[in-house]
Amino acid sequence: MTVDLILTFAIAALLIVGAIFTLVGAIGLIKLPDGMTRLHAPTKVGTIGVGAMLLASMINSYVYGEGSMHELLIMAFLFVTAPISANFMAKVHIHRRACDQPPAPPRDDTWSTLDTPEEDKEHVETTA
Amino acid sequence: MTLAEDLMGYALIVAFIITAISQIMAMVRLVIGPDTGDRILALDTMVVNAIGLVVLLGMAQGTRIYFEVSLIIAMLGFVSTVAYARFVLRGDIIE
Amino acid sequence: MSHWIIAPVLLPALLAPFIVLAARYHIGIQRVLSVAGILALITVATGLAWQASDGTVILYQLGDWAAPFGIVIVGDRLSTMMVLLTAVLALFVLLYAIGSRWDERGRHFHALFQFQIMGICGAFLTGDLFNLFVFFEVLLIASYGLMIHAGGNARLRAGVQYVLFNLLGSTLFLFALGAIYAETGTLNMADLANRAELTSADATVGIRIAAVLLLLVFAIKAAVVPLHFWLPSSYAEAPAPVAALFAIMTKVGAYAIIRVYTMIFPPDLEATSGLFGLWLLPAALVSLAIGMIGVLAAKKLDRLVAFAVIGSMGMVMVSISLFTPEGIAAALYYIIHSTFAAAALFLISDLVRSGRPNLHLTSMAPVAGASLTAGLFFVAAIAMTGLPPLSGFIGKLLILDAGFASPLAVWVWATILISSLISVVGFARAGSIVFWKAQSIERAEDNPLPDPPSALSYAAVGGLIALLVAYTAFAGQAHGYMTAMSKQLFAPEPYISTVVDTPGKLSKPKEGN
Amino acid sequence: MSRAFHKLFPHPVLTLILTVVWTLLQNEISAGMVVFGIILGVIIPWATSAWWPDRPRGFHLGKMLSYTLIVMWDIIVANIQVAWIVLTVPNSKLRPAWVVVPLDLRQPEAISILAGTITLTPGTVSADLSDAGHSLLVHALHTDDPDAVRDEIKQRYEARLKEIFV
Amino acid sequence: MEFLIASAIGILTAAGIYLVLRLRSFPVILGVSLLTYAVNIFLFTSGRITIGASPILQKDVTTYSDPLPQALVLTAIVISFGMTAVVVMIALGSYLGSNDDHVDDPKVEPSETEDAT
Amino acid sequence: MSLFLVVALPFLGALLPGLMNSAGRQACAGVTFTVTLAAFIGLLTNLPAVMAGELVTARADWIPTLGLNFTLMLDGLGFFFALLILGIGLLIIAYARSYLAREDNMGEFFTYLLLFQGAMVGIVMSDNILLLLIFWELTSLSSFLLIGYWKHLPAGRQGARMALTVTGMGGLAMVGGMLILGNIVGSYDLSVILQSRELIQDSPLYLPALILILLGCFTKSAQFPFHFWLPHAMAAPTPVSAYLHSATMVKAGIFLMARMWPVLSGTTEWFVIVTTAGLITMVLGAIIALFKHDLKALLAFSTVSHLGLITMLLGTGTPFGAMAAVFHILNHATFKAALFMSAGIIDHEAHTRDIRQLGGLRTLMPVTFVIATLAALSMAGIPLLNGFLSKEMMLEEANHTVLFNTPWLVPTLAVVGSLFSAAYCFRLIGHVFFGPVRDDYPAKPHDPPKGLWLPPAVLVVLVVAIGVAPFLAEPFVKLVTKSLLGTAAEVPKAYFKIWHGLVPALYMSIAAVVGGAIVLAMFKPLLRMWDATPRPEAKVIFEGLIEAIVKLGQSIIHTVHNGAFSRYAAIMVVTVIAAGYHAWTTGAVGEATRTLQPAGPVAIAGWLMLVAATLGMAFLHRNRLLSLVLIGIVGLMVSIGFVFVSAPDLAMTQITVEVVTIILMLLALNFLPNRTPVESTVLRRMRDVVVAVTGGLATFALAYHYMLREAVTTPISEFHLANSYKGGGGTNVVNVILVDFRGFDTYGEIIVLGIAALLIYALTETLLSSSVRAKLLNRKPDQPRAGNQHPMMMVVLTRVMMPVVMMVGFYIFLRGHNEPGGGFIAGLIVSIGVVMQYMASGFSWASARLRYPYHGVIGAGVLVAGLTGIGSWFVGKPFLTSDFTYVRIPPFQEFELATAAAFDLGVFLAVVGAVMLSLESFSRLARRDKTVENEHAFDIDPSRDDPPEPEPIGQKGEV
Ligand code: NA
Ligand code: NA
Repeated sequence: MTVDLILTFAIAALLIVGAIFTLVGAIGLIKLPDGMTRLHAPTKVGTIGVGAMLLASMINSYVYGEGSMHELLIMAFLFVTAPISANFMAKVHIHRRACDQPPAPPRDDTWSTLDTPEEDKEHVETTA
Repeated sequence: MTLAEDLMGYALIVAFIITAISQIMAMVRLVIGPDTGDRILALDTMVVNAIGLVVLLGMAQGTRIYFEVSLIIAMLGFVSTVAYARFVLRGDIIE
Repeated sequence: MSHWIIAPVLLPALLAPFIVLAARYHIGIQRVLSVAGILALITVATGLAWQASDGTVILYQLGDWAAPFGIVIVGDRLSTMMVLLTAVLALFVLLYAIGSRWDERGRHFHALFQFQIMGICGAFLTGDLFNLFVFFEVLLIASYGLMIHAGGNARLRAGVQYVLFNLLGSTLFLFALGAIYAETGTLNMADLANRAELTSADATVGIRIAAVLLLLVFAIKAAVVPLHFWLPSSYAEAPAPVAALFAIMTKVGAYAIIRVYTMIFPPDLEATSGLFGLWLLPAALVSLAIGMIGVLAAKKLDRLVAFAVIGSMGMVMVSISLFTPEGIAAALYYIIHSTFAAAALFLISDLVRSGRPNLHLTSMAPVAGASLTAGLFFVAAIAMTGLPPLSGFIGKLLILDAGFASPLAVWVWATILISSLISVVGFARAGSIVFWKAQSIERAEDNPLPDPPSALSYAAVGGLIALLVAYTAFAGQAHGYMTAMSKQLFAPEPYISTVVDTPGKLSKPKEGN
Repeated sequence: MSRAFHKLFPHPVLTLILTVVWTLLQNEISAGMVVFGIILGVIIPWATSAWWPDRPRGFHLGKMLSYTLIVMWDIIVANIQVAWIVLTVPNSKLRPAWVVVPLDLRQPEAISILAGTITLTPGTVSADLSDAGHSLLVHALHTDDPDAVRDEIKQRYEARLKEIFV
Repeated sequence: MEFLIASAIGILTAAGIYLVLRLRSFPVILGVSLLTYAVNIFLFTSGRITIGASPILQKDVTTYSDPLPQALVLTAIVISFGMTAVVVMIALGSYLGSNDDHVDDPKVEPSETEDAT
Repeated sequence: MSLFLVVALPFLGALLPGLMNSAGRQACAGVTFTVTLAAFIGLLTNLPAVMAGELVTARADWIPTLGLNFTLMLDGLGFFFALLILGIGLLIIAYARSYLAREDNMGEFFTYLLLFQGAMVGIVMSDNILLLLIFWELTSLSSFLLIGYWKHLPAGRQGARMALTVTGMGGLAMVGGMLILGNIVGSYDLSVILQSRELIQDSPLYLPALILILLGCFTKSAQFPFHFWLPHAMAAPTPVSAYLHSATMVKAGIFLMARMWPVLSGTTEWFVIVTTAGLITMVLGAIIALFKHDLKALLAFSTVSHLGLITMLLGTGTPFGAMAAVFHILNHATFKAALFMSAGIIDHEAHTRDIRQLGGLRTLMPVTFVIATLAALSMAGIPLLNGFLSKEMMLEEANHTVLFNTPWLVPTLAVVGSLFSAAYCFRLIGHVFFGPVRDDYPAKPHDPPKGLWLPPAVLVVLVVAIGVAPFLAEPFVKLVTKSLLGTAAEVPKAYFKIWHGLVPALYMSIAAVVGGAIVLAMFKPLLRMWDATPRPEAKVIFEGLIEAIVKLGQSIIHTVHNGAFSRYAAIMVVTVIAAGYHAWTTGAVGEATRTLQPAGPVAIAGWLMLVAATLGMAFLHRNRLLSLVLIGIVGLMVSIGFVFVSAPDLAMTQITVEVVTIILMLLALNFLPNRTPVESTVLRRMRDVVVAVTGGLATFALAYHYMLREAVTTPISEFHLANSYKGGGGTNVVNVILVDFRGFDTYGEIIVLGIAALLIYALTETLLSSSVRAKLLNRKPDQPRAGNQHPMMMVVLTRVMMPVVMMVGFYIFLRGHNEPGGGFIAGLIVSIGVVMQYMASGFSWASARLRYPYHGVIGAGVLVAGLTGIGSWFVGKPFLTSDFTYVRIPPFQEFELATAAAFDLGVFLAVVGAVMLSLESFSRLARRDKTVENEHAFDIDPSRDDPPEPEPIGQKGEV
């Protein structure tokens, strides 16, 4: 009984925390000055916000239902995929020159995104 | 118990509202851009937040049948983010 | 349990994937399978038409679920005749496609062809409105594939418009179905007929809008002006055998209008009265006029035929719009005639095309087989323009006769007769340029004589013409049957009770109603 | 024997992951479900093994678990930090920086985990790999000392990963 | 709630129609997609709106949302997916052949017919 | 001989000449002659019955429901015309055998001729006016072929089309007239109609019927103002002119007027219209004929004039007029056919028909001279020849006819017409045969072989015989007149005599002949006046009119069908809205019966985003990638909305379809321009906005209307909810509907998907085998490209994720029957898993490792679904009947085995196959020439390029 009570409080807390993190992620998305910095807020803060909500839901299912760990799977998905998404978006920024030019790598020639293959170097603007 | 439940109910409403506001803010970023990368990021954020919304809905309605929806959004949101990014990077998303 | 009534759908539906699976690299096997399938279909369809000819309503409850809960297939005089018509047309078109080697000019012709037949047969047989939508989509998407078969810029561009227009049409269909379900809570046509009568007189808007949207959907398919714009380019640009097969597609729209507006929303239904009396007949008359003026104005032979199709659909729709037993019987007679005539004309224009770089209405040196082609064109043109002695004339007489009772009789008669004249002038003009004037042109030395079309091609066209002649000779029997069919349509109670009262799995008669 | 085993279980870890996923999906732990999960865990990697040709040779599962715990803790801390930066540091005071991390790791799987870890933890996002894979480009949201960030990454995560992937 | 849904249908339709009336295949196809959304929602609403009552049978539950429109919409979604794929492909084929993605036919007069004399 | 056979013989015989073309010209002509002779004899066998006043009939049902039957009858009138048709036909066939040149296709000619002959015989023997119409139009068609017989000559083609157009028009008008007549009387049988004089003439529809029928008659018989086509039909070979345009076809109109005379004549309308048209035609034709230099043109206009004469006689509505008409028909047929054949002989021998190049042929062609002169004098109305007799009767009748209350009008015009008629006859004789022999004939003229002069000679014998002994023709003419008059009137008592005494008609006749001679004497100055007079050239006007109509038609058609899809779509939208609005305003709206549900903040926020994204699409659509992102949002929001309104299956389907669609769109956008330029004017955009907003309001209103009201009765889904578990074995009712209650829809749906994929594949193949292939191979990217095509981290993640995704797919598939999910969603999920692999490692690498024949997968899926459905046949149940059972196999828990699952497996396979085949096709288009097939899954692999060194560098901390 008390465990359930505590867990219910925990659910409420997790919901609020998750929501706040989500909001902070969104604020960062609006507020931060350029593409690369904006990338930090939602990919991390936002993800953890949803993670907290998922946790709340999981606990909720144990308190009010049969209980399930499905949410773990979703969380796993989110956490595994978030870095790759972030990586791709960073590559987009680098490729579109939407951020400061990164310093050259110490041992290699350049960063892979900037290493356009020879046959792709020229392009034509298709006139619509 | 009722206090806790009430609290949870309020928390749920607050979470709903905050997540909705976050969505709208992300939508604003999506529209103003300025670069494609920002838009993809905004979309990705919205997808992740959408999972939160579905989870909250499931809690609010006391049902678990929305779990697969969240799972699929999580899986496929990633694929579409990658697809958009690949398009900007290479034009051809399957090469 | 007899399963024959579903064979027209299942036979092609199983044959097509089998062709894709087993014979996708062997055109010879594909041809044999395809022709065999159509021959089997003709046999089955003949049997079904025979079975339905005495007024029997053949009911097939898919999944053993009774209507309106499950989907039913219903064969009555009308639907079995349309299936038979489809099958017979398909045979000649297929033979032509093989004879002219059109089927080799792209991939998956035969599979798409079979799927197309499946869609058309399904649309004729289904007793469920949403299922009708599904079959519309099947026949449409197969038609997209067939229409752009063999590619080419003009064809693809026309294809884009064709597909887009039909996507809008499909969207409208879904709006109509949503309205139908929202208003009546059912999708089965027979059940709908019962429920449409439940509408209270002080809340008719819902059912009226549903009915009118549905009518517009079918009017698009039937190419009624101003919803006909999809037709000219797509039929003109489609490969000839495909365009010939498409001759039946506009009839699907006509069929659906006949079915729905005699059974579900009959002319005497209070709730939907005055819905389209004001504009459907005028629209049909304008279609007729536009089609025949298009025949006169066309600058290409294939486009000329496409406009003739619009005109002939105008004729059909004029007759349907009368919504009298005589009008529907005349329309049904005309439907068969115009299907064969249009198909023959499309194939003939391809015969012409085989000796020329294009189908512009200009004279080019005659080629081998030109006089035979000219003869076929002459006969088909007579049929299409409604000159005696072929079925077109009889159809015209029937429609004029039926139109006598209409309040717009003067308009009906004037439009039919004048547009008939215009089309005569148009066809005479085109034939004169393409066939006669060509006689005065010498073939250039460096321009070798192309091979004449194959005997199979001619046989296919000749077969269609022979059908027209036979249809004329047996016009009495045919029209007698159409009259019986029309009677059955205007007295739909046996149809409705067969569909709704036959029990199925977990349901007793009348349960749930 | 070993070759037959490898043929049957091309990726034992993957089989394990799949079995766990299956159990999570089913939301109940019964013998039947686990057996079914294992069957799927064998069949699916086997059916798709052509797409994962060079599986990592050595892998310390235990060390991986402890690494995971560390990272999870870091994630929580990192998020509070970033949230704080977002909410309190004005844009004019924000000092984002590129950090170049030279890599000692060689296995693709290891590098990927490192990159993922970097993204999920304090104020950093792994942005790109150099054209021969010797360096990782990392973006830091707010730092005065990029070198410190680099050293932190190498000590805290890369070193551990080198132990996991032998 | 009903107002929100109905107005969403209306706005999707309006935007869809506007895009369908554009001149290039790409926006037109997107317009058709928007119309598809609109009609799918419309079709869905033909079973009326029920919140928190999925059509999954459960013990002791008597209220369910209407499952039939859901099944219909599902079919419609799948079909329009196939249609979209097809129209995208045909539009692409048309563009590749002519380097022109106009939906309308080019304004070149087809060669004149000759005098029928 | 049965009337059927008489009519059928020419039609059946028409096959023979065409088939015997290779047997030679003689055979062709011979068989044609034989066939005609057989019909002729067959006709004569009915003579006794006809003479006895019997009505010979033959009847066979054709379309009894319409009242169109093969009903033939033969009375005196019909016999008379049939005799002319077949008798003159025999002569024409003999003549044509000699006339046609070696290079002319004889078989074709005689085929057309026999068709025409059969149609004519059909007209005069029809006892059913619809049947008559058919034969009527057949004469137009066969004459079209005959006039255009020399296809290489523009004049032939033009003349043929003009004749077809004018007579076709008349024919169509007559269709209308006949149908009205039939509807007045209640029967299309002529014998019935002929008994219904009062009924018809009292009907309010009498006038329209009369006008329409007369239109048919006048066009066919070249009556003013439709006379202009006949001279141009002279482009036909002379036998055709002689046959069609003197003896037969042009008489069809006359025949019909005669046939309908008992029921249509006798009214003021009939009298005024018919008499006036006839008079004008008679005078005008005669005047024009005088000034024609072409022999055949002269004869053609003389024919016009004489047909006018006959028409005028029929128009008077008196029995005497009718009898005179019959007599003149007979006489005109004899002398005019003889004249045409003579003209043909002259053309054939002198190689010209131009009167100005002729003259003096009297001595060179004596036989022709005698024939032509006798015939022409008869036409001029010279006594002792048959033309004189009927012309006298005409003048007599004219004398008694008062038109427009002006007693002198008809007689005066009749004399003027006769005067000019005499004048051109004299001109023909004088200018062709008399005068000096010339030395500049195009060819040396001499009398033709027997084959050419014998047929006209036979006719001239008749001309003289009747002229000298009119009593020979009298019984026959009276017999015909009797049947013409029917019960309407008695045959007049008048006797056929050369000398009637000094009656006014005689003075008029003398005046005409003398006047004609005087006019010819003044021919040169008159010709100068004629040439100086501006007058409309009918052909130019007609051609101009047709061209104008064609141009008008083209401008209508090409303006309306301008190929602008955007306009077509706008018209469609407006039409739908208008029709819907009409339905709305004419119906009763009714009370709202449902209460509204509250909308929470989340719903409003979701609505806001959906609306923002939707409007964003409209405003920002020019940036195509952005619009794709926005439509992603729309899809996401709609999916969330579906969750919100309790439709998890829909939400899942929507989101998966969304992702695959976006992938497809991105694949396509790779080739398409990335931006849409601004092209339409502000005005146009405003128009589009108006249309769009109206459409939006309409759908809003519609949706709102239905949502606020209940259905008229319980929806059928009650049954589905109640029986889903009991009868379908599943708790997810949506899924049970999809795979069981309405499995047939789903079956169609996967076929749609399968076809879509096949189509995409087929088009790809077509494109790659066309010129597009080279373009694609050398394509330059349309945007800057980044390096690193296959990023390592993505590949690594995919290798773990893809199996997991597949497992999730499998899970979704299995549970679909009871929980949200099912074969379709599972198929899409698995496809997306594979696509992830393709996106990560590239198409060529991934498909080289694991190549599924996706065609086969589609085929298998559709077949599995279909065969599952057929499976139920073996237990005697209909297609797609489901069954299920619960099975227990340790260590598994009890689980359900349902046939619906097998069906769902088919769905799954079809979906996977379709999606993958489509994506594969798109990817194949993107292969460029310079694309190197990647050997490795990812570009940068430190472990491969730079194997770990034995001594790790820079190692710190714990190891
Ligand atoms: Na980080
Ligand atoms: Na592009």
